[in-house]
Amino acid sequence: MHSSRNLKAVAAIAAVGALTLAACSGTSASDDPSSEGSAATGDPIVVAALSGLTFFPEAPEAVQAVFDDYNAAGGLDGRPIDYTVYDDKTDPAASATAAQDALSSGAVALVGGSSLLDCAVNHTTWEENGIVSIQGTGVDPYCFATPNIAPTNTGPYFDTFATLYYGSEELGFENICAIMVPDEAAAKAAYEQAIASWSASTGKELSYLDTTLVRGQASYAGNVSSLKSETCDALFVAEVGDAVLALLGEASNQGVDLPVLVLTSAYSDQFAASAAYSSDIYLPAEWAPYGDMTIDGMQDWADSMDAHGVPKTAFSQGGYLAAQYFIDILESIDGDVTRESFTAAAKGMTDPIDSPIAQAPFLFGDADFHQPNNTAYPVVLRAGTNEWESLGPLLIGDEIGWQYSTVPAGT
Amino acid sequence: MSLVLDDVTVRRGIGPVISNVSLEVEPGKITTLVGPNGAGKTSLLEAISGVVQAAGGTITMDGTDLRKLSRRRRSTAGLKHVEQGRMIFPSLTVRENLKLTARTQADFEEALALFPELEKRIDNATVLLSGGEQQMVVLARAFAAKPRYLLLDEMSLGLAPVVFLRLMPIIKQISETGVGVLLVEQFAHMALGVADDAVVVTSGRVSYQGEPQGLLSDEDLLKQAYLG
Amino acid sequence: MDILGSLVVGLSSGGLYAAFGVLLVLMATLTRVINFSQVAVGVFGAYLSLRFIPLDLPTWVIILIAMVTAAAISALLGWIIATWLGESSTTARSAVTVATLLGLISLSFLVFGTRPQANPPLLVGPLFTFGDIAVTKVGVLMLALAVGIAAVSRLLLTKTSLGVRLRAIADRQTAAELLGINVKGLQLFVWAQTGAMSALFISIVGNAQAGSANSMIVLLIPAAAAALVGAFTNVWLAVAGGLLVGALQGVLTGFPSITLLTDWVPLTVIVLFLLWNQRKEVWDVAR
Amino acid sequence: MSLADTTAATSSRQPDAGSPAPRRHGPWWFPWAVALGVTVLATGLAFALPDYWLLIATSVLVAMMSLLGLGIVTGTAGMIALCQLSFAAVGGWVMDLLMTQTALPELLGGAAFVVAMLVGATAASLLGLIVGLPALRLRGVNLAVVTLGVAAALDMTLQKVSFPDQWTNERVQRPFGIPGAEDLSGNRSYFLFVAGVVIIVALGVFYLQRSRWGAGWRMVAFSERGTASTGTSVTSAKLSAFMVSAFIGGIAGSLMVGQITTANYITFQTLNSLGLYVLSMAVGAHLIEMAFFGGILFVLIPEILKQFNIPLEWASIIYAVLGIQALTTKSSMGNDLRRMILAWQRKRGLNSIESTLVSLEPVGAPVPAASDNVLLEVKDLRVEFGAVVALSDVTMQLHEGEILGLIGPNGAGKSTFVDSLTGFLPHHTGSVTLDGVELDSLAPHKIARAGLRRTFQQDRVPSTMTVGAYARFVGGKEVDEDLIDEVLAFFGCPGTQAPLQMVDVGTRRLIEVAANIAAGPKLLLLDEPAAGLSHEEHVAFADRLRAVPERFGVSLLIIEHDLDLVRSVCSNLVVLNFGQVLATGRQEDVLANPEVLKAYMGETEMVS
Repeated sequence: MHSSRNLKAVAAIAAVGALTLAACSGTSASDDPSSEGSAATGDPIVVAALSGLTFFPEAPEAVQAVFDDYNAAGGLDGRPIDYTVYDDKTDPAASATAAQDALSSGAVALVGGSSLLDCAVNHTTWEENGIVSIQGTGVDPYCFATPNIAPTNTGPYFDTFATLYYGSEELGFENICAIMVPDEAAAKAAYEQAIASWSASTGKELSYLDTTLVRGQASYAGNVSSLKSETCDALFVAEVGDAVLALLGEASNQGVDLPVLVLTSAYSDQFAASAAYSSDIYLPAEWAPYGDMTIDGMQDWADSMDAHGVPKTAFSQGGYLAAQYFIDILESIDGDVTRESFTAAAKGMTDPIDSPIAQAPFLFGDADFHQPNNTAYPVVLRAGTNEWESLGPLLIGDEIGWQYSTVPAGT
Repeated sequence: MSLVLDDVTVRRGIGPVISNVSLEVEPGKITTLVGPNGAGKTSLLEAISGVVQAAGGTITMDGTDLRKLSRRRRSTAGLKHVEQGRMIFPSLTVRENLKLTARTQADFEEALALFPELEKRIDNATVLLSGGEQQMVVLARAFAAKPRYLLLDEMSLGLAPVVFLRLMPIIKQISETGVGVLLVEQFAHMALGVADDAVVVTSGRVSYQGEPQGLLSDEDLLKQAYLG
Repeated sequence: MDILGSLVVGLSSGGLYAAFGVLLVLMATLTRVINFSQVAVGVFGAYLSLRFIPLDLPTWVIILIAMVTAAAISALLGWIIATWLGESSTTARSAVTVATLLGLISLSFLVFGTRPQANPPLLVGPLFTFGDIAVTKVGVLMLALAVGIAAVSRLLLTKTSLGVRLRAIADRQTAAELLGINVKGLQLFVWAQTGAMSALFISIVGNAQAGSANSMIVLLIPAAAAALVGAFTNVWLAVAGGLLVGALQGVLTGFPSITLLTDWVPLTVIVLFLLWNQRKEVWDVAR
Repeated sequence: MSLADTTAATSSRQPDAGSPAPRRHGPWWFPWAVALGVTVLATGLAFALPDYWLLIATSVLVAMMSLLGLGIVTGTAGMIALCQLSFAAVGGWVMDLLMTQTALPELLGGAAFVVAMLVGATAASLLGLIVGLPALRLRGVNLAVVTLGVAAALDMTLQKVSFPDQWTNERVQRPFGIPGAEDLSGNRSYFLFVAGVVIIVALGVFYLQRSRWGAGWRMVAFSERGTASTGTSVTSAKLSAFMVSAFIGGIAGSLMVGQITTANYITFQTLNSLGLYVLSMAVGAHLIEMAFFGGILFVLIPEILKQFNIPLEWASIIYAVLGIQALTTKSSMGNDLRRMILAWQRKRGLNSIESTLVSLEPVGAPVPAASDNVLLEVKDLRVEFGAVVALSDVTMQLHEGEILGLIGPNGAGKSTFVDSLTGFLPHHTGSVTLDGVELDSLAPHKIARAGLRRTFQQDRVPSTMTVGAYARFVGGKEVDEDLIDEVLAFFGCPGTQAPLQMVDVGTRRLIEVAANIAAGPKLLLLDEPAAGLSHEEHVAFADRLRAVPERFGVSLLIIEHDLDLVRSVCSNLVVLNFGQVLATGRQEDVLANPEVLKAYMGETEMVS
């Protein structure tokens, strides 16, 4: 058992008033000398990430997998990448502290982070300290609206746009009713902008919008019952997986069987296995569907994940891509690898990195905001099944009228 | 074969309330314990039944070391403590109170036979009974368990003497079935009247031990013991 | 929405609150504990049982595993409280369950992760509908369970010798112990029973209401509110309280303009009800 | 205070004349010296700590602040409060609003943060008041359920409204121009600012704990009846605990927001409040140094786990285990520590605390005579418990200046009589007037304020206070400190500095009597005051009691079993039997009444 050992450690260290404890040092990625003769052993290149480890462990795990392979193959001219993930506990204070921790570790960049609030809390810190972040999965609106952060994923706001677009244009739903959790003011504004963008593109309006949801609601009975008196032919739900399940459970109980449009956060095997809903559930995958090995690059990703025991999910796709992009930019640097030189290389990028997995080329560049990925691949969970099915075709934001939002906040 | 206390000390808070008390309760006999209020009589009974832990000395019941047993084990071993203040279970009926301890129907009927007046109230919640009836329930309930030793604490508390007088012969009757009774009482004369042995405790120590007649005939001794 | 309609909506989730409310009342009266872990043990047991689904066991075996697990955790908690806090105040005894709630939530994150649990509900769909109003199967079953448990416990408490002993303990614990009643054993029995019932409830509602460890707190609050309506002593008022909380929640979502007040209304109503119901001055100890 | 001091103070017949004033608060400079030391230490740390550990240290201080507030409700006043971070959220929210949505920063410049923080804390204390209001009726653990409901409801409200900085995407300005979180030099200054606030609040808590309010909280935790009987409303004691706790929580919330300069509901989630509560139980957060230690644990345990790459959820599990351990052993780290220190002091002989009552020279006052003025008039008092009539038609009088004895066999209704007189049994019929004032419908604390006080059979003296703090609390706001010293000395009680934890139960009851006399009621009811005293102490106690009406102007009603005591102090007696007045009159007459002896002893033969 870990616990007793931990307790002893805690007791011992706390007892001596451990503020004097040596400054923190992240555990370095262990090199694996047994794999290949040319394993990197030089001066490590320090890379960090902030992540709500409890909620999204796979993204940083996938990054680590890529870096392990890279180091085993010799790293950057013999220099290995030393990768540390800082848990932000999905808590703003912890996130701010973790940001300082990451900075003081001497990281040249942040790669594959996945946190619910890291961008909102720390984007000014990144700007102030001249470091860039290739976010694995960005969630809060600041991930898509600030100069030093470029996520590999599309984010919930484009997702909202894409899933509504697919619903109204491809599936032909005329009366989409929406239930969403607004979270914070900034996120609420971003969702509203996404819906406005959809209206501008398609000329359609939501038939009904319920934004009274909160995280961790005890019951959705009232929300579902209010919905029932509205005219709807599809239901859009903006919530995380477990809440979507609970809401759909309540909907089933009250005899609602509308087709459902959800966001990519529901895109997992667990969700598919747990859903017991009597109509189809559609969502826009942020990358190539994780089960589809026919797409270029997917087999490499799957092999890498399997070799390192990382679950093959959408989140590990994001982490994998972030690491790949990082290495690409890293290798483009002439001269010393430092925070400054990496940031300069990222911001100075002119040629996008092609990625079939992301289905959109990645470009950091010197913009005020970054949303390199604006594609969605529609998938569906058919009623009575428990496996996601790829639908396609690929939706590309620029082609279907997606309007980027630059200022996330403001009501 | 008896309930033997040897050199028992009981502490409450910081100081001892019972110091080095030794006494013996024999089966079929009534030992009456008198003494002024605050002398520690109740604490002594509680130490025997395990409500409090004795700080020193030995307590044995028919050779079994009671101090090693939990209060429930002491009870199931045949020691029943009837606490001060009519510890009825208010929500239980008279029948339920007796059934709580009676293992057989015969035990139940035998206990009820002690107080035939309870029969007409058998299905009433005990909280609705008069004080005297409640005390009868408590005594009958203890008897229904077929105890070997019975500790009775201030049965007379809040009862009219005439009611208490009604209880005395019953206690005698119970002891005659072979039960050893340790009776703590403030109504000294009545209690000593049925006693086989008498013990006086003052300020936590035994100040008299012997024949109840000896105590009854010595008014000064009794008054001293009684009024402190 | 009309009164009947809102009551029906309230039934949908209120049945579950009522059922947990009844458990909380039984715990409070029979073991002198306001059990803040009541929902948590059920959720934990139900989640653990999901691990056995790959073995292709029949559903009832899975539920049985959930119930046994929850009963064991609950009994362990009861044992800790009975052993070290046997004579302590209700407050001190209940405080331990706050700590266990915290521990169970964290443990659940560690053991089961935070993804939605593959916890399919046992019952799905409406029992019958009229117009837009649907009477849900799960709501009716939960209400039936709440009433059933209230009624069965009442029967058990009045008609069986076990029940008489339980009531005796509830009345006067020390006196019961002095009569040789196995106080600790019987209290553990109550703990185990309510734990098992919690797991049963969670298995029935599945992830329709308990999709993540968060539900350990999220469901506890309306259930505790329901029990509070019964002042932690009256099971029937707790059933009514559960339906009241469910109905208020349901009805208030129909008024988006007061969305900020919605979350406060049930709490306020209950506190006001209690202030009225307990208007007699009560002192902390008898004397 | 040493034994020598105690004896010096108590052996004097007239302690007010010339005896040195005993120390009351310990050295006055002690808290200030500690504060100064901590300030120096904090300044040193601010410059010595690496950047990262500086942030950690700031978090420790902020967590400490939350625990300090929580400790007042949970540790001092003994309630379960599960919404401490709700108070923090309200404080932080209001501060955030003022700082980002109003002109306050322009108006006040660098001081705006401090002003906004205080306004926020005041708003939080208003929420504390509202949360505490159910305490009017809901006692014990029911209140915990309400606090949990508040935490959950506020959680949801915060999600809906967001923190104001998010409305306009603006950061909160730190105080006095300290740069924001992104700038490392800013963190250094902000740490110092937080340390300053914590020191000020800790000093405030230190003095509050020693004030009347603090004493009230301790009393409430120990016994609600005991509190009411001192003339302090139980409700206001609880409300003030909640309000102060919420105020400090509100400051903690502002400091949290200032630390990251933006805020989010997640920081203030219910789960985190549960964690804080459990931790406060584990460490004993009512003690200031323990709140600090708790702050260290709250931040450091996750830090250590991080170093070992152990999931942070283990931190909550560790808190839970520590909490259960503390709760099941009915102690906390802080209490264990204090106990160890006291035991060590006792071993060194620094704390030998016992009553010196018997060594006092007898006063030799006669049994006081009653005046003609009727002080207490009881008419047809009747109390029923269900079907049982506990008191029926009790009518009696007590005259000013006398010591009246109320006697009767066990269970005669004496304690019921005292309870109904002092307001603890509001459902009686009949009338009670004290000096012409009707007492029947008054709450216990109002009756105490009207001049009718009581002591209890059971120990109602909380062991968590010093003798002086207790006596000052019982004595009331206007009590004269010299009078307290005088009365304590008069009854041979330990000095005001002695911790009650070190005082035996018998002496505690003497202190209870002395403190109630110092409070200067018109009439004091003593419920079996001599129980637990030795024979010698009885005699000395009786000697002192006889002098009380004359010397302190307090009439006495004594409920006592011990007839020796009654004989030696009472001029008149009232005998109760089966809830009725059996006899009343002069002591000699009553005791000679055969009916009385018969009732008292159950036998007529006893008359001799």
